[in-house]
Amino acid sequence: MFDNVWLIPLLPLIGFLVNGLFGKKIKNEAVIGGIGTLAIFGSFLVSCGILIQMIGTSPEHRVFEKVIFPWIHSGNFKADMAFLVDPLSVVMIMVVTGVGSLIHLYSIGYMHGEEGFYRFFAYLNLFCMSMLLLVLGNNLLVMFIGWEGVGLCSYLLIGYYFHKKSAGDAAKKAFVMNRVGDFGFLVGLFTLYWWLGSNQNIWTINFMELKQASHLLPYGGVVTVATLCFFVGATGKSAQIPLFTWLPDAMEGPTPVSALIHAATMVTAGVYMIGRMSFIFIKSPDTMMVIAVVGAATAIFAATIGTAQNDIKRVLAYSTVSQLGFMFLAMGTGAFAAGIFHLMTHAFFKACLFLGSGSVIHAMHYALHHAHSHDDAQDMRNMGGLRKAMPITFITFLVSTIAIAGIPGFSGFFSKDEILWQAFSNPYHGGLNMILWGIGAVAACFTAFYMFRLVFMTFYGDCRIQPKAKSHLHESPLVITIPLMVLGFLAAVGGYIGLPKLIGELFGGIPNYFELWLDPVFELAQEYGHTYAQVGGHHNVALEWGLMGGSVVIALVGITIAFTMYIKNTELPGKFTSTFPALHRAVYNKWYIDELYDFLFVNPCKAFGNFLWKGFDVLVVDGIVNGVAAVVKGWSGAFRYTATGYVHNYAFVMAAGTMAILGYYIFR
Amino acid sequence: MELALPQLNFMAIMPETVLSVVAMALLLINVLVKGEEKAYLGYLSLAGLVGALFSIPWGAKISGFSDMVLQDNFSAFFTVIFILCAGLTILISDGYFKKEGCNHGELYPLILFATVGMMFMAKATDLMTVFLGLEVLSVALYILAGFNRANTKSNEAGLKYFLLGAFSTGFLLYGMALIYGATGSTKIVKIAAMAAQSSAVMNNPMFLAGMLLMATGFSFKIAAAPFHMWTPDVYEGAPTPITAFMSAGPKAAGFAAFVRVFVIAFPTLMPQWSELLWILAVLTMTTGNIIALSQDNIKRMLAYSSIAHAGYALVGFTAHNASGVSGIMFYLLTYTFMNIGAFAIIILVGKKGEPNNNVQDYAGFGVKHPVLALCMSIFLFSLAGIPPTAGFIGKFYLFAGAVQEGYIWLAIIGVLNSAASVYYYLRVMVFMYMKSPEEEFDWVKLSPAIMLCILIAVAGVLIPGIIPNSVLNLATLSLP
Amino acid sequence: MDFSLSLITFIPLAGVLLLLVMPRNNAMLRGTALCVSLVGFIASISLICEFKPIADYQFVENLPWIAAGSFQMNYHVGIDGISLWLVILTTFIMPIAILSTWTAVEERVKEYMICLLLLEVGMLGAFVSLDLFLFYIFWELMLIPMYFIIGIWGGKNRVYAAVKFFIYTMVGSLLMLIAIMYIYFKAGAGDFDITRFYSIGLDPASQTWLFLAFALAFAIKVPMFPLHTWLPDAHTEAPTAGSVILAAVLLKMGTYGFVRFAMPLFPDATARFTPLIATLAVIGIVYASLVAMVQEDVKKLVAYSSVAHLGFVMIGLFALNQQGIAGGMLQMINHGISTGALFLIVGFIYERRHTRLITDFGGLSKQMPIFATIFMIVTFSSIGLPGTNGFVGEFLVLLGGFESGLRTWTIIASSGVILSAVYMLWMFQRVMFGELTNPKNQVLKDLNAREIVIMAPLIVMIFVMGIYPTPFIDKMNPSIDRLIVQMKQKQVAHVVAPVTAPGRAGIPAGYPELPSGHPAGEAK
Amino acid sequence: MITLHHYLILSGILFSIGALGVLIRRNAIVIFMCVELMLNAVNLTFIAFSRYLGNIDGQIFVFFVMTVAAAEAAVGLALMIAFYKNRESIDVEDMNIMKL
Amino acid sequence: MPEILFFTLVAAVAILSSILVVAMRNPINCALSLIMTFFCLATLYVMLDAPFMAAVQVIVYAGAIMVLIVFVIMLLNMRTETSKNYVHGVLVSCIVAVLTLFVISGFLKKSPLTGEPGLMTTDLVDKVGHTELIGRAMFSDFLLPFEITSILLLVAIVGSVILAKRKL
Repeated sequence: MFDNVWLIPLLPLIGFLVNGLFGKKIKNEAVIGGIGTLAIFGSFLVSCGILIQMIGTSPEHRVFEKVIFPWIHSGNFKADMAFLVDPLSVVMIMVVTGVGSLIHLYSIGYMHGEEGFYRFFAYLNLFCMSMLLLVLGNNLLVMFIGWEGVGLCSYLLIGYYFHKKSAGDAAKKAFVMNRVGDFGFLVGLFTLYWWLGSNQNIWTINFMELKQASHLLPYGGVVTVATLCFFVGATGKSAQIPLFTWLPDAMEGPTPVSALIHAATMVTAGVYMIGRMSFIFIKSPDTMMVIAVVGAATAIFAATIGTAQNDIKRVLAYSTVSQLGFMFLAMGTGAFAAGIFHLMTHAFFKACLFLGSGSVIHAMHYALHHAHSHDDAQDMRNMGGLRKAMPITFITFLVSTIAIAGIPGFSGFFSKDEILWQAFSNPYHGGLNMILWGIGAVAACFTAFYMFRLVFMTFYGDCRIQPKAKSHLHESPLVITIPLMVLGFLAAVGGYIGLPKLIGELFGGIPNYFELWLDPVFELAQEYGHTYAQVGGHHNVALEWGLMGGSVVIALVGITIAFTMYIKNTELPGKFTSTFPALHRAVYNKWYIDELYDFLFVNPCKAFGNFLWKGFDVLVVDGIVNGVAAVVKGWSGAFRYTATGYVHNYAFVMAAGTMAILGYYIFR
Repeated sequence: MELALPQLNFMAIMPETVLSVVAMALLLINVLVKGEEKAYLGYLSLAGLVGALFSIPWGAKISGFSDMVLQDNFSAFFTVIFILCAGLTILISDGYFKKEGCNHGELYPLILFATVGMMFMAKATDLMTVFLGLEVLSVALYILAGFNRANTKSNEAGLKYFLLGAFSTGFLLYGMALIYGATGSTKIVKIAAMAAQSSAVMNNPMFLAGMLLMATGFSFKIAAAPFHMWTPDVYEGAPTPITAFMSAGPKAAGFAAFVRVFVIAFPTLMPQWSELLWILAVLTMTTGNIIALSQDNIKRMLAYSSIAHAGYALVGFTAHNASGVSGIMFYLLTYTFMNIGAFAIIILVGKKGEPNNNVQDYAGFGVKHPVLALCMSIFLFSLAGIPPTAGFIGKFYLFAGAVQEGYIWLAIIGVLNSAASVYYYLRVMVFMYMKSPEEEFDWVKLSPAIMLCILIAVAGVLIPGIIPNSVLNLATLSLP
Repeated sequence: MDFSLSLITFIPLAGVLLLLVMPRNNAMLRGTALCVSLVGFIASISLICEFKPIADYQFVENLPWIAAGSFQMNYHVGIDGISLWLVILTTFIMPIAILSTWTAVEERVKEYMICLLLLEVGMLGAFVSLDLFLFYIFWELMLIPMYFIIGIWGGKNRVYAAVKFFIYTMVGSLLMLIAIMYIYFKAGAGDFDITRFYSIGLDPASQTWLFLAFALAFAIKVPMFPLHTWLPDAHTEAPTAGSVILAAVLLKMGTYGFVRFAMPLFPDATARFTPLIATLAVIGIVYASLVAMVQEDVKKLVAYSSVAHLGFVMIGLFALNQQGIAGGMLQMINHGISTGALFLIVGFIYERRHTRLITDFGGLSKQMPIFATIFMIVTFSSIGLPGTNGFVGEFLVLLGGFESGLRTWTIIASSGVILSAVYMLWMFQRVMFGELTNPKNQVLKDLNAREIVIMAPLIVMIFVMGIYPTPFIDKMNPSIDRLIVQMKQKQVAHVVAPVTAPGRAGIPAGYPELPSGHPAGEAK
Repeated sequence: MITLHHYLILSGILFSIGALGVLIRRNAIVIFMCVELMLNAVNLTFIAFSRYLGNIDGQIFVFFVMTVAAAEAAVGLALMIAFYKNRESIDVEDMNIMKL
Repeated sequence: MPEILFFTLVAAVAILSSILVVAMRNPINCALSLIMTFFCLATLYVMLDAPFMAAVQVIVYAGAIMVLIVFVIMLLNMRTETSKNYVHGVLVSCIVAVLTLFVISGFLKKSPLTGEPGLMTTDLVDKVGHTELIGRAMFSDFLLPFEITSILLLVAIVGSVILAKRKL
């Protein structure tokens, strides 16, 4: 089965080509959707096959490389189109193809009747292909194709409603910010390649070769530079501070896109990348710290913004940013497996949440449309009490919300708790650990709060929809609800494959399968880490239990506050707003980060560009060119007056010239 | 006392003899030919030119008339240039002078006599022959410039040329006198020998001054700055075929005499005249090109351009090595083709009295007469020195000669000038091709003669531009 | 002797002669020109097939041409891996260019086609010449038809642009001519064969001047930063085919000149001027990107983007290692394809709307989906998205630059990948996205069959080169190796210090110094 | 004793005066006469050299110069007449249709 | 001594009359002054042992050429140049002329006679006769220039006819 790994990206590619080239002719939505969905579902099946085969092989042999064709060979630089199958990539392909298939299926219903239906599926398939390349690539360059490919698809899909200016803006912003990250990625790649090559004569960007050569890398120094650059790449792709602002805007895309790209898969690419190169990242304690701090900061920062948003998708978007922050916190504290674990669970529940919100929006849109209302179908202030009209959506949504809030028993709890615990206990950052944990915990509290705020505003309370539209509200069709149900289920139980050791021991020593599974991948990184950080300094069972309990309490506190504010005492939010207007405004406007960026980068760039063009290029550079021409022409105009037309003038010049020559040579 | 005739060697002046005889015969025949049929005189003179061409004894070194002349390849090469120049001029003359209403039969003998003068200049090995050849040429040219005597411009051109020419003759003669005084001879070989033998001659200021004064005299003839001032006025005013003739032939003759006299008679003063020529070359190129930039009258523009070209040729002369001098020869030959070709087109475009010789009058010529415009473009590109035309090869040799001798800056100034010159050549093409036509150009009538001229000129520009080997080799073999 | 190169070079000339005698029947003229260019392309394909991936020059023809006085010029042509692809690029672009103005040029079609074919002769000749003099002839020969193409069939300000183009290029190339003469005399008696010039050891001082003269000519053509202002004018005013050829091939003359002549002839000077060139290239990248960003005219924007792209090429070439030069070479071809395609695209909409102002458009995607798709692919190719051709070249350039002494420059240059996305996407958004408000745009027709046929090969190439660049790189590698070896051998003094290893001193204080052994190994 | 230099200086003076005349006079005929003066100065130089060198060539040269002067006079005066016919003047300051 | 006095006198007259050529307002007066100069020069030629040249000077120059000039002056009927005799910028021209004089005399003063001495001594001239010497030279060594001169004169004749004949 390993040998067939090439099928995994190929199938979506075929889907893309078929839909992209012939979709317009096919017209039949079922066929188009079917092709798209089957393509990715085929990949899913292959992935399953690989997973099964891998389970069957011994952990040491769970690495498989497959070269498809040589890509760029130039001198000592060699990058093949080649795939790497190892436990980490298997996890990723499972998530991508699995969640992807569901979202494809969902899209058939959601995108029904949209203009450019085929286009959507083509893009979606293209995205899946890119994402699969990203996770399967056996070298940095193939990863980079995927890396930029997903960026492209993200661009295309965000700009799906291209006639809306906001969509175009958002798409462009997403791509450009990703490009900033890609710039970092490239520089990181160059640094690594160059350093290893010129110092150790190992010219490679192949992950496995890098892994073998990683012991030659120093701790810190150049590795810090390289990894920081890579991390810049990760912040771009995974919407971390400072490059996070594109993700909320990316909600301009259709909701399945948000679910697939901006929640489940693409945005986690940064996390995956760090995981993939954990053995390098760990060699730079400074980078690890930066990652952890940025992750934590993003987690809390986005969470605060999420509390004040009214657009249902934007809340989820900030939630995503925040959750990604958690993942980075995990990576930064050396909890690689936990990070990946959270990545997976997050894919489940966040995809479910997005799809649920999509279902809601779908219904709202339908209803509002039929009521000829121009209310915003995504604004939670226009919703309320939807749980009756949309039970399945509601339940799945709720399950996912509970999962994300970190209520024990649901997937989010296991992963998030693991992260928080490791942030607290892992030895890499000394005293900072406590702070990181604290921030994470507060962010978790906020998460619970805004997620339940969302649920309460949307599904509970009074129905704020116009009465006329109300009657048109109904549950979404099966094609939409089936994915919801599957994802809801996964959100609920998906966490059990990664039971914390502590809990596993309660149930008779069930190991943390997930960590075990990824162990071969992260083993080396841990070893490197332990060379400079003492293990188990804080390890304390009681403490772990305590912290676990604490995080549950924190989640509950968040939920309670949300309950208080949005169910029990609905005036509270208003009061709160009027008490701290500045704070609310700031939070509501995302801390004015977009404005800050405009002020700091965008506007100066445009102004500078304008200056360079009109003030420098045209005036100075071209001015010199034209100036020279003008001077020559000017001289020409002046000199032509030497030809006065008078013979005696001419004779004078001749005589004077002769005398000058004679005088010069005779008397010099 | 016996009158001892020296070895005469008529072979040495064979082409001149042929041409003189034909010219004199034409003067007689002219009486018999009616006004409309003067073209026959042209054909006859062409025949004479062809005869002269075939009477050139190639490869021989014949000195005759007590070393007054030397028939060698150098003079043969230049003779070819003069004959071509005269022939092409005659081809474009008939139509023009008919249009202007002054197709007097004397035109052809005068052109032939001028050619004879040039030939003598090219083969002169005695200052006296140089002087007399130059005067035959000049006097004929004064007449030709003022040939269209009903036209004030032509009058003015003739008179101006005459006054300034006579003035410059004074300087040239004075120089010759001083050389004579310093060396006791007017034979260039003797002059060189004297200078080489005796340091007294070499150190005599008179010798140096004579050389310099002769240089100014020749500079006038080849229109080198600052002795170029007559050129634009005379070129503009003279009848166009004569302008074509003047810009190519006499310039070549001037260079022929200049080069031969200076290279053979004054090798000892080489540092001085080389330096002088350096300065003259720079001045000439720059003045010519700069002023040409702002000219509207195309004849005047080509006059300045011809000044500039004299400057380029002076670059080769400054170097006066094999590449440089053969470059001069090649360049002057091809310059004859391109310049007369260009003037042929100007003649075609010109109306009676030449009221429309401005660049602006060429607007849309390329649309109405694509073939003629193409030819004009070829000539102009060649003048600008752009491959694959002969103008480029010529310039290459000239500048390469300079580079070879280490005159890098001279070559650089030369090419920069060349780049600037592109502007005004392109300007003509801008009007021909890139402006919409305002006139129908229905007066443009192609006669077989002018067609032949243009055809020869195009061939003479393109063939040496693409396969310059034979011409270049000939030039190399013909070094003085 | 194999005359295939001459054949390919002069097929268009035969076409010119054919066109000259044909009647003024536009359809016939166009068809003939297209056929001729296609024949040329097909003939050039045979070069790829027969080209052996070795360092030597192949298909060499060396015939005496001019031998007079102290000079000996030969008709010496041949190609190696460096020029092979540029030749192919030229023959590949020509039919496309001819097709592109099928309907746009209605006046003086005969002259137009003749100009195009003559231009092809010049370009091919310049790429295949192994004799400096011959090269110079072709190099200048290109100017003439291009001048006419811009000047006659161009836009409003065409005369200014054409003259500026001509004289600007001329100034540089004439100084190069002087330098050519100088080298020739330095080399002693012989011919103008570049391989002969490669082996003469010039002293560093004269190398400096000669390099400057060559570099000026080539830098103007590239164009490099302060010498670029002719380009926006020329591009904007030229008809579509002119812009396409200008961007696709003519600019490559400059970079090709560097890699074929300026660098191997003057290795010391190259080393000495590498920082300067790299600085200018980097300035070019950033500067042109910023200027491109604020352009209001689509064509001007693309023109400035060319400056930026060629900046990458220059960085790559002067990195002077396998990756850099290969990247530079690839980037040349890529730029030819993608920027050529961009100009075609601009041409399409210009033909429809007779405006190129970005503000006149908006929302075209809705009206012209095929156009939108193609435009998008090309845009992303221009941005250098992996999977498209633009990426491979750009990546190798940056990689090569990073490996060489130009690290700092490369890092700054890398920011070009961000800026290119900014200006291209912003333009794309403003043209293609948004509401279709302008009523004139609401009646636009999508691409017709001819236009799709024009774009199809370009699109195919964008992907082929992006996904499978190996054959391209493989064929050029031996030649690049030879070039590098040749230069390194001759470089006496490196001004740019060789890569210095930072060593292991990068570990921050406070962490224990570690043995370099594999920690895992020690643990076991 | 009259030396060569007496003659040479005299001819130099005459040459300069002739040149001055060319430069400052307006009448074309007078200008031409001044040119003749210059030529005569040269002639004097030639003959002086010839005498002091004992070489006849210089005198022959003078002979030819005179012939040339005659020929130039004929042609020049004819040109002036033609010009006068058209313009009713032979003032050189009127000869400026063509300039710049 | 008397020789030098005579020379000085003739030279002074020559210079004076040549200045008059430049200075006189009436072209006829100029012409007459010029003729005066020519006579002075002829005198000097005699002093230089070149009687034949002196004769030719008088006959050809003063006789033929100057008569032609005077004739043309009469023909064109320009008795006086009415208001302006001189062109603009006389002063600068004078400076150049003075400079010319200065330069010429500057190098002439320093120039010895370095030419190869010939055989034509005063004795020979006295013995053979100047005219015969000239004639022999002219028709032997200088035959070609002589012939060219004939062409020149022919050209001049044709040209004068072409340019000045009333009707062609």
